[in-house]
Amino acid sequence: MKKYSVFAIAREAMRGHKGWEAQWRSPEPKKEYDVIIVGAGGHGLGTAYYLAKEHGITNIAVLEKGWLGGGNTGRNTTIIRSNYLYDESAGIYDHALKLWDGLSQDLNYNVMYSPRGVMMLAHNIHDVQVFKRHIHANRLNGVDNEWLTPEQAKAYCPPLNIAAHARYPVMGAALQRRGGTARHDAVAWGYARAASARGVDIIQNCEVTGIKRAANGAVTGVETSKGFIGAKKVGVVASGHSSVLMNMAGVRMPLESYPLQALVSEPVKPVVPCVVMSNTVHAYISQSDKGELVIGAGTDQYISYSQTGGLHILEHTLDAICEMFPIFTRMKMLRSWGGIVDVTPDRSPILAKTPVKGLYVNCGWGTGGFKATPGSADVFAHTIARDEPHKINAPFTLERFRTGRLIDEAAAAAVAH
Amino acid sequence: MVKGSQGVKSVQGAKNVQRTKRVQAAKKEAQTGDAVTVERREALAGRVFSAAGVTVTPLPPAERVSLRAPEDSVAALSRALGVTLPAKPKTSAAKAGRLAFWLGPDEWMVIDEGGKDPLADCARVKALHSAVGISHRNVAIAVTGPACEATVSAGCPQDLSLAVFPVGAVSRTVLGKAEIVLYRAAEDSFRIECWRSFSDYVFTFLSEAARDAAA
Amino acid sequence: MADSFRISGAGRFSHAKTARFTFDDKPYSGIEGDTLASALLANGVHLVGRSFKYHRPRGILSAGAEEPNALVGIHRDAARKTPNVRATVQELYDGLTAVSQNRWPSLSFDVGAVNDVASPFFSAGFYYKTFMWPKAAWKSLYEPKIREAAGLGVSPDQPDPDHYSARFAHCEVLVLGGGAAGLAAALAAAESGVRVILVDEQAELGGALRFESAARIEGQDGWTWAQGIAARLKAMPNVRVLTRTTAFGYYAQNFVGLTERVTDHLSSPGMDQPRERLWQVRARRVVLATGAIERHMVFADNDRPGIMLASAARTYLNHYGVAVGRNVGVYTANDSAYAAALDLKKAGVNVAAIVDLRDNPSGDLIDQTRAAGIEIHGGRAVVSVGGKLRISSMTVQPRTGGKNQRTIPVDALLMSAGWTPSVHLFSQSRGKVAFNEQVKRFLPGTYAQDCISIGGCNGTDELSTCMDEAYAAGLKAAKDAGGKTAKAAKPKVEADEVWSRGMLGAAPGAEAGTTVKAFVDFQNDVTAKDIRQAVHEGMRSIEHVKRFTTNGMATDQGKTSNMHGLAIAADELSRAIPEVGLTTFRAPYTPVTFGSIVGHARGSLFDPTRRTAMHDWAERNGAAFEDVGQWKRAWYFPRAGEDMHAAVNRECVTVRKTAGLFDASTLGKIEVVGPDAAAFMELLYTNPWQKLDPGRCRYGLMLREDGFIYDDGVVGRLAADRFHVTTTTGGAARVMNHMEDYLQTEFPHLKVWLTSTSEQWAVIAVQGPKSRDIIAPLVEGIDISDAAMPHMSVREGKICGVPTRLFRMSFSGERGFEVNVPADYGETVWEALWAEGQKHGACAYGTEAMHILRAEKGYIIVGQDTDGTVTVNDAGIDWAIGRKKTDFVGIRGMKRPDLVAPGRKQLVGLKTKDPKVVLEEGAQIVADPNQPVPMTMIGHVTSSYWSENCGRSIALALVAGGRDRMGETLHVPMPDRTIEVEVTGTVFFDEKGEHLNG
Amino acid sequence: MLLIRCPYCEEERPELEFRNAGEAHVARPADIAAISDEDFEAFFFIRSNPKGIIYERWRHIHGCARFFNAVRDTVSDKFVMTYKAGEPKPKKLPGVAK
Repeated sequence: MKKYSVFAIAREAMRGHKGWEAQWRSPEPKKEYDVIIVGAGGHGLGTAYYLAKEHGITNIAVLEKGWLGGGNTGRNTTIIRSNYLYDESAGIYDHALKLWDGLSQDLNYNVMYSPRGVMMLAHNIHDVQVFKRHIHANRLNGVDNEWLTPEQAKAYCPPLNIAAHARYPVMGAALQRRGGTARHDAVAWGYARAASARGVDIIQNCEVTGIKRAANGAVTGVETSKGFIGAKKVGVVASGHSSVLMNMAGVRMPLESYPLQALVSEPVKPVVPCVVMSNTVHAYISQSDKGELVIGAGTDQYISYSQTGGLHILEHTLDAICEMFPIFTRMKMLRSWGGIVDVTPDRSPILAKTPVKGLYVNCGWGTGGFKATPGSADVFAHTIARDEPHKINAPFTLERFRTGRLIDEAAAAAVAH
Repeated sequence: MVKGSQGVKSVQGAKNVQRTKRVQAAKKEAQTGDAVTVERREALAGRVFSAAGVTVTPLPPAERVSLRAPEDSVAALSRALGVTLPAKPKTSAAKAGRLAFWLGPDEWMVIDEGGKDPLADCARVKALHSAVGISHRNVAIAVTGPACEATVSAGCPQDLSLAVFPVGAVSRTVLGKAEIVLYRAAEDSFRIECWRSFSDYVFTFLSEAARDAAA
Repeated sequence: MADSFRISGAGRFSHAKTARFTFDDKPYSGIEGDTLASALLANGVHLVGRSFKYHRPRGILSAGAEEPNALVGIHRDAARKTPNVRATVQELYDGLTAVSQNRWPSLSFDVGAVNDVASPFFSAGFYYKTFMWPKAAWKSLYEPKIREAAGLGVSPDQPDPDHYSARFAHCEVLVLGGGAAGLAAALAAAESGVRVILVDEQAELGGALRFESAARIEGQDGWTWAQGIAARLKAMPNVRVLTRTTAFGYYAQNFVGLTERVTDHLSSPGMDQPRERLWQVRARRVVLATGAIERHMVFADNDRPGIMLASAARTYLNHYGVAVGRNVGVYTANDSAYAAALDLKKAGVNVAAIVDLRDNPSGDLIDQTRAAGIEIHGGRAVVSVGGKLRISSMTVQPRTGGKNQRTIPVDALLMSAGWTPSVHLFSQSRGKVAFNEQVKRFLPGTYAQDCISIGGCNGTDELSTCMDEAYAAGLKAAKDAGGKTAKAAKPKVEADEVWSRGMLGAAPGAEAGTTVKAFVDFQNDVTAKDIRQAVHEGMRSIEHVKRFTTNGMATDQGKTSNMHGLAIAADELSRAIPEVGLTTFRAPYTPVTFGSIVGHARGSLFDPTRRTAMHDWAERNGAAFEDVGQWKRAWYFPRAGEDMHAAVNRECVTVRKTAGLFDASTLGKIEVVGPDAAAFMELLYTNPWQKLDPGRCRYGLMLREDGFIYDDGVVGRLAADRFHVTTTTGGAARVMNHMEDYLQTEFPHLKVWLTSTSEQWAVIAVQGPKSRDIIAPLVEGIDISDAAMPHMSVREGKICGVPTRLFRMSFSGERGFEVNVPADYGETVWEALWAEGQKHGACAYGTEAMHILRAEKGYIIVGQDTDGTVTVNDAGIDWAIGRKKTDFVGIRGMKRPDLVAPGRKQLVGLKTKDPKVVLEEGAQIVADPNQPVPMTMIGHVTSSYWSENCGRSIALALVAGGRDRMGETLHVPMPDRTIEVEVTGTVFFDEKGEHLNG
Repeated sequence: MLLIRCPYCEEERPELEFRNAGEAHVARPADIAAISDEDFEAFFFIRSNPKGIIYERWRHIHGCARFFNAVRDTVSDKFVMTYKAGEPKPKKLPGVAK
C-alpha cells in the first residue's frame, strides 16, 4: 500500500495523478477462507481489518451484495458520540470514540473525524432529568458530557432559537465535545483499502444466498451468486438484511427492519458549527465540510426493505428543524434518501456468537450504528478470532431477550409522565 | 315496539317546541339544583375567521354521546334515539336536530343540537351497549363557503370531492397534527369536531388554511 | 448599453413593461416576463457566478432548472435572503436584488481562484489522502479552512417573515410536464371528464415549444397552439393547471409532491399570499411528460462564460427576444444545434461557424443551414477556447487530431451533445430504466406504479409521434381511472423538428491521457480527468465514482452531467454503460425549500398545544407553565416578590396546613363500560377488580407484557358495569391504544367498550385538611362525611349546580377530593371553589408542589421514579398485584430470570447527611466514593426536592439491593464534591397516614 | 405516504390515519403464565421480519379505530390485501406468485 500524504499528492500532481494505485483489489473469490464476513459496510470491513491487524487472520473474504459502503454506512448522517447512559453502552460507544480519534492515522486515510461537539437539546423538565442522569453517569464512567444553559447552548450554536415563547423552548442542553461527525464514505474506503492491503479479499456484487452447515450444525461456508465459498467462521454484518441472512442458518432474530430517511440541503457557507439533536421534537442536524446541512429524519412505522419512505416523515423532521432554526425555511432540500435499519426490542445492538457454531452476528444498531463503527468492528473481530466475546461486547448477547437482561437506553429516556 | 317509538316521538315533539339557546339550556340544567349555578365557558368563545369564500366559526355547544353497541342492539338504540344509527361506513343520519355519525363498525357519535339528552335516551335501552357522555369533550367548528373544501384539504389527506365525500359523509380523520371528526353538512359546509384542549390549534389551522384558500 | 442584446421583433413579451433590478449592486433594466438570466444576457452580462472548488468564472449554461452555474442570492429584504437561486428560473420583478456568490472580494476578481491555478493538487478525493498530520491540525486548521472555502451561497440569518401553505389534492390523472406531450395528454384525459391536474415548472405552459420555432400544430405555430390549449384546460371545471410548480418527488402508490412558487416572481406579494404552496397529490394515474434535457459537450475549458446549451440560446432568442452574443459559434454532435444557429442567423446574429463532430452531417436542417450561408466544419472538434471571464474564441481541429488548427473569434458558443430523457420521476416511482443501445439513452423500462411516460422523457423525439403517444396515453389513463371516452379530436402536427442523437462522454481533445479541464459537472468542478482517476483508483461502481468525484451531487443533481460521467467511467473500465449502472435518482427533482415542505406547521401550528379548561385562570393568576407532552400545565403560582423556590414552599406548606387547589385535568381518563368491564380490568391491570364495590376506588397498576411498569392511576367503579379509569398525563393515548389492542385482538370475546373521557372532565383537586370544608357548600346530593364517603371512594352528584363525579382520593397524603366537572364548567367551578378556598386561606398549587407533596409521601410517578426498566417489585409496590390472579398482562414477563434476579435496583428514600443539601435528580450513587473512574454506580436519584414540610431535603432513588441497605451510608459524587446520603424508607411525612382523614 | 384499504371502512385511506402494530398472527398464549422463558422470548421478541410478503397488523387509529391485518410486500411496499382482525391468515394471496 503506497502511503497517502501531502507529498504523495504533490508527486502525483506533477504527473497528472497517474501513479495512484487502486485503493482496494477487486479479486475473484477463492474456494475457501478462514473467515467470511457478509456485508462490506464500515462494520464489516472494519471487522476484516482488525482481524488482520490485531489477530493475524488475513485469509478473509468480505462479501458484498452491491458496492462496498453502499448500505447504511453510505446513507447515514455520520453522528459520532458516546454519551450513553448504561455502562454497557457507554463502554462500546466510548471504545469506538477512542478509536475514531486516531483512525485517519491508523488507516492512513483521512476519515475527517471532526469532534465539533454533539449538543442534545432539553425541551422540558423530563428531558432535563434524563439528560442530567446521563451527564452524571457519563462523568463517573469517564465519558465527557456537560450541561449547558440555553444561553450557553446558543453561544455554542448561534443560529439556535432559544426564545422562551417557542412551542418547545430550549431548557438547556447536554454537550459532548468529543462528539462530532466523520466522512462516511471515507470510513468504508479507508477500511477497505487498509484491509485489502493486508490481504483481505473484498468481493463486491456477490450476494449470499445460503449459509451451509455440516451435520453437526457447524457452519461450512456460504452459497453466493458467485458460487459456494467455504469458511468455518462466518460473521454476518448485514444491518437491515440481518434477519434474512440469519434465517438462512435457521436462526430467527429479534429484529425488525425499518426505512430511515435523511436529507441534505444545498451547500451554504458555515452556519451550524456543531451537531444538534433533539429527541423531543425529533430531529438532528449538522453541516458537512461541503456546506450541506445534513438532517436525519425518523423511521417510517412499517417494516420495509424498499430504501424509500414517506414524504410526511421528512415533513415532520423539517417542521422540527425550522422550529429549532427558524432562519432555515428559505434553505432548500437538495437530496433525500433512505436506508434500512434493523432495530432490536431494546434498541441496543447484538454483537455475539449465535446458537450455530462458527456463525457470529453483529446487528441491531438501529439508527445509530455509524458512530460505533471502529469499536464494533474491533470487538467483533475479537469475538470471531477468539470464539468468545470481548468484555466490551459481552453484554450484547442474543440470550438477553430470553433472560430479560436488556440494555434499554430508550426505555430509560423516553417514558413521559 | 310501536309504543316505544311513539313515545320517543312525543318526547321529541315536546322538546322541539322548547328548543332553546345554549345558554338557556345550561341554565335549565343548572336550575335543577339548589346550590349556586355557574356559567359555561366555551373553548372558542368569540372566535371567528372570515376570508374570501370561506368562514370558520365555532358552533354552539351540543349534547354528544359516544355510543358503542353490537349489531343486535342497534335497532333498539335507534328507536330510543329517534334516529336510525347508520350501518354503512362514512355515513350519517340526521333527524330532528339529532345527528348520528358512523365512526366505526360498532361506534357512533350522536349529537343533539336541540337541547335534548340523548344519553338519557340510551339509558332507557336495556339492550347491550355503552353510552358515554362526551358533550364537553368535543368542540365543533363550521367551515362554510365555496372554499371550504380547499380549506380543509390543507390538512386533511382524504379525498373531499363531492363524489367521494358527499353531503352527509362523516369520518374520523386528521387535520394537520390533530385528530378530527369531519362531517359534510352541505356542499359548501363542513362540521369539524375535535377535542377541547387543542381546539385552538384546529381553529388556528383552519384560519390559516382559509386565508390560503382565499389567496 | 442597456438592452443592447434585445432583438426587436423577437420574443414574446412586450418591451414596454420594464423591470429594474440590480446585480451585485449595479442597476440594470429588463422587461416583465424575463428571467433574471435573460435580463442579464439582454444587458450583455454572462459572468454570474463562481464554481464550487476552483472558483472558476461561470456564466449561464441553460434556460431552465438544470442550471449548474448561474446561482445567485436573491435579497428581497434583510430577512428574505435566498441563497443558490437559479438565475434561469428566477423571474424578474421590478426591484429585484441579486448578488453573486462564492467569491471574494468580487465576482470578476476572486481570490479563491488561486485554487484553479493549484488545481493539480486538488484532484478528485485529494482530501482523503492528506490533512492527517499533525493530527490536531485537522480540527484546528485544515477543516475550518476547507469549510470556509466550501459552501456556495450564504444561509439566511433572520427568521423568515414569509409563510408557506399546503394542500392535499386528489385526481384521476396527474400530468407532470406541460409541454406539447403533457398538454395533449391532459386534454385527452380532461375531455373524458375525469379530474386532471396538469403541472409545469415554468410560468407558462408549452415546454420545448418555447424555443422550437419550426413546430406547427393545428394550423398554428407550436407556442400559440400551446397557449390555446392551456386556456382551454384552465377553463374546464375538472382541470387544475399548476404552473411555476415542480413535481419534486414521486412516492409510493402514486403520491406525488409538488411545490408551487406563488410569490417569488412578484414585485410586491400580498400579505395573505404564501410564498410557496406544497401540493400532495394522490392520483389514480400519472402521466410523465417531463421532457428531455440537452447535454453539453465535454471539452477543454467548456465552462467559460458565454458557452451555453444550444437550446438555451434558442430559448433566449425565441422566447425572451435576447441574443446571447453578436458573433456566436456552435459546437455540436447533434442536429438540434443547427436549428438554434438558423434562428439566430435569421434574427440577425452572426454565426461564425458550426463545428460538428460528425464527419458528414446531413439532412434538411443541415441543408437549410448551409443555404443560410453558415460555415459548417464537419468531423471537427473544439479543442480550446480563448477568454477567461468571457469566451473570445474557439480553436478547432479535426476530431482525429493533427495540427490543422484554426482559431475562430466568437463571443458565445452554443453546444449540444444530444438530449437526455428526464427519467428522474419515473425512476423515483421505482420504475426500472433500461439502456437503449441504439439511441444510447436510458429509457423507462419496467413500470412499478400506475404511470406512463410520454414524449421526450420516453425517448420520443418527433413531435408528431409525441402527440400521438401523448393523446393515447391521456385517453387510456382517464379510461383506466374511470373516465368516459373523449370527445376532442387528436391535435394534428403539421410541421416537426426532428433531431438525431448526439454523443456521450468526452469529446476529442479531452479523451483519456489528456490533462485539460473538460468539465462534466460544472458546479462541483468535476472534469473528465477526475472521473478517469476515480476509476483508476479502483472505483468500479458508478456510485463510487459519483461519491469519489462528487459528479452529479451538486444542486443541479447531475441533470447535465450524469450521462457524460457514466460514459467516461464506462469507457475507462472498458465496459458497456448498463454494466456500470446508473446512479439512483433521488427526490427532490430540483431543490425544494424547507418552508414549502413545512407548510403551515410553524410556530403555534408546529405542534398542537393542549390547554385545560382552567388554563386562562392560571394565566390570569400569574402561573408559570411547564410543557408535559403537548400540554401546558401550571407549574407554580408565584406571588409578588416570590421566586420559584419561595412560591413552591408556600404552596406545599399551605396544602398541608389548610388546603390547595390543583388542576389535574390533564390526567387521562377512560370509561370502561360493559358487563365484562371488571373481567377486562382484571386482565389489563395487576390488581383485582371483581370485588371492588361500586362507589369505591383503587390504585391501578398496569404492566407491559414484558413485565415492566407501564402506567398507573386511580380507578373508580361507578357501577357494576362501569369504571372510570385514570392514567398518567403522558400515558393517556398509549394506554388507550394498549387497552384497545388487547380488547380487539386478544380478548374480543369480552363485552366491554372503552371511551376516552380525558377531555370531557375538567378535574380540580382540592387537597388539604380544609378540603371538605371548601367543597361542602357547593356540593349537593352527596354525603361527603368520612363515614359516607371514605378515602378512595367516588360519588356522582352536583357541584355548583352542574354534574360532578366526585372522587375522595389523595395524591398529597392529605384529606382530598378530585372534583370532575364537564369541561366547559371547569373554570367557573374552579372560581367558585377558589372563592370558598379563600375563606380558609387555601392556595392554588402547580405541578412542582404536587410532585413534592407526593414525594413526601413516597408515592411514585411512573416515568420519573420508574423508567420502563422497573418492575413492580423494584418499585416496592408488590401489594398492587392480585396474588390469586392467574392472568394479567405482564404476568409472565415479570417472572423472567433477570426480572427476579437478586441485586436489582429498588426504590428507596435518601436523606442527605446535611439536610440543607438537595440532590440533583439524575445524580448517580456509589458505595465507594474513592474508587477510580470508571466507577461502579449502584443507583441514581429519581426524585429530589427541598421539603419545606419536612424542613429538609428528601429524595427517592433506585439503588441496587436498596431495601437491604436501610440506614447504610452511600455517596453521590458531584463534579465539585461528594454528598453523603443515608438510605431510608420512601415515606418522609406522616408515615402512619393519619392526614388522609385529618 | 401509503394508501391502505381499511377492511372495516371498506375504502382506501391515507397512511396518516393508521398506525402499524407489528407482525400479525402472533397470538398471546392462552396459558401465558405457564410458558417457558424460551416460549416467551419467541412470542414477545422474535419476529420474522421478512423481505417479501409480510403479515402485519395495522390500526385505523384516526379512522374507525379498528385493528386489522394486512398482507404487504416489504420490498415494493405494495399491499396484497387487508382483512379483519380475527380472520385466519389467507391461504391464497391474490396476484402473488408462489
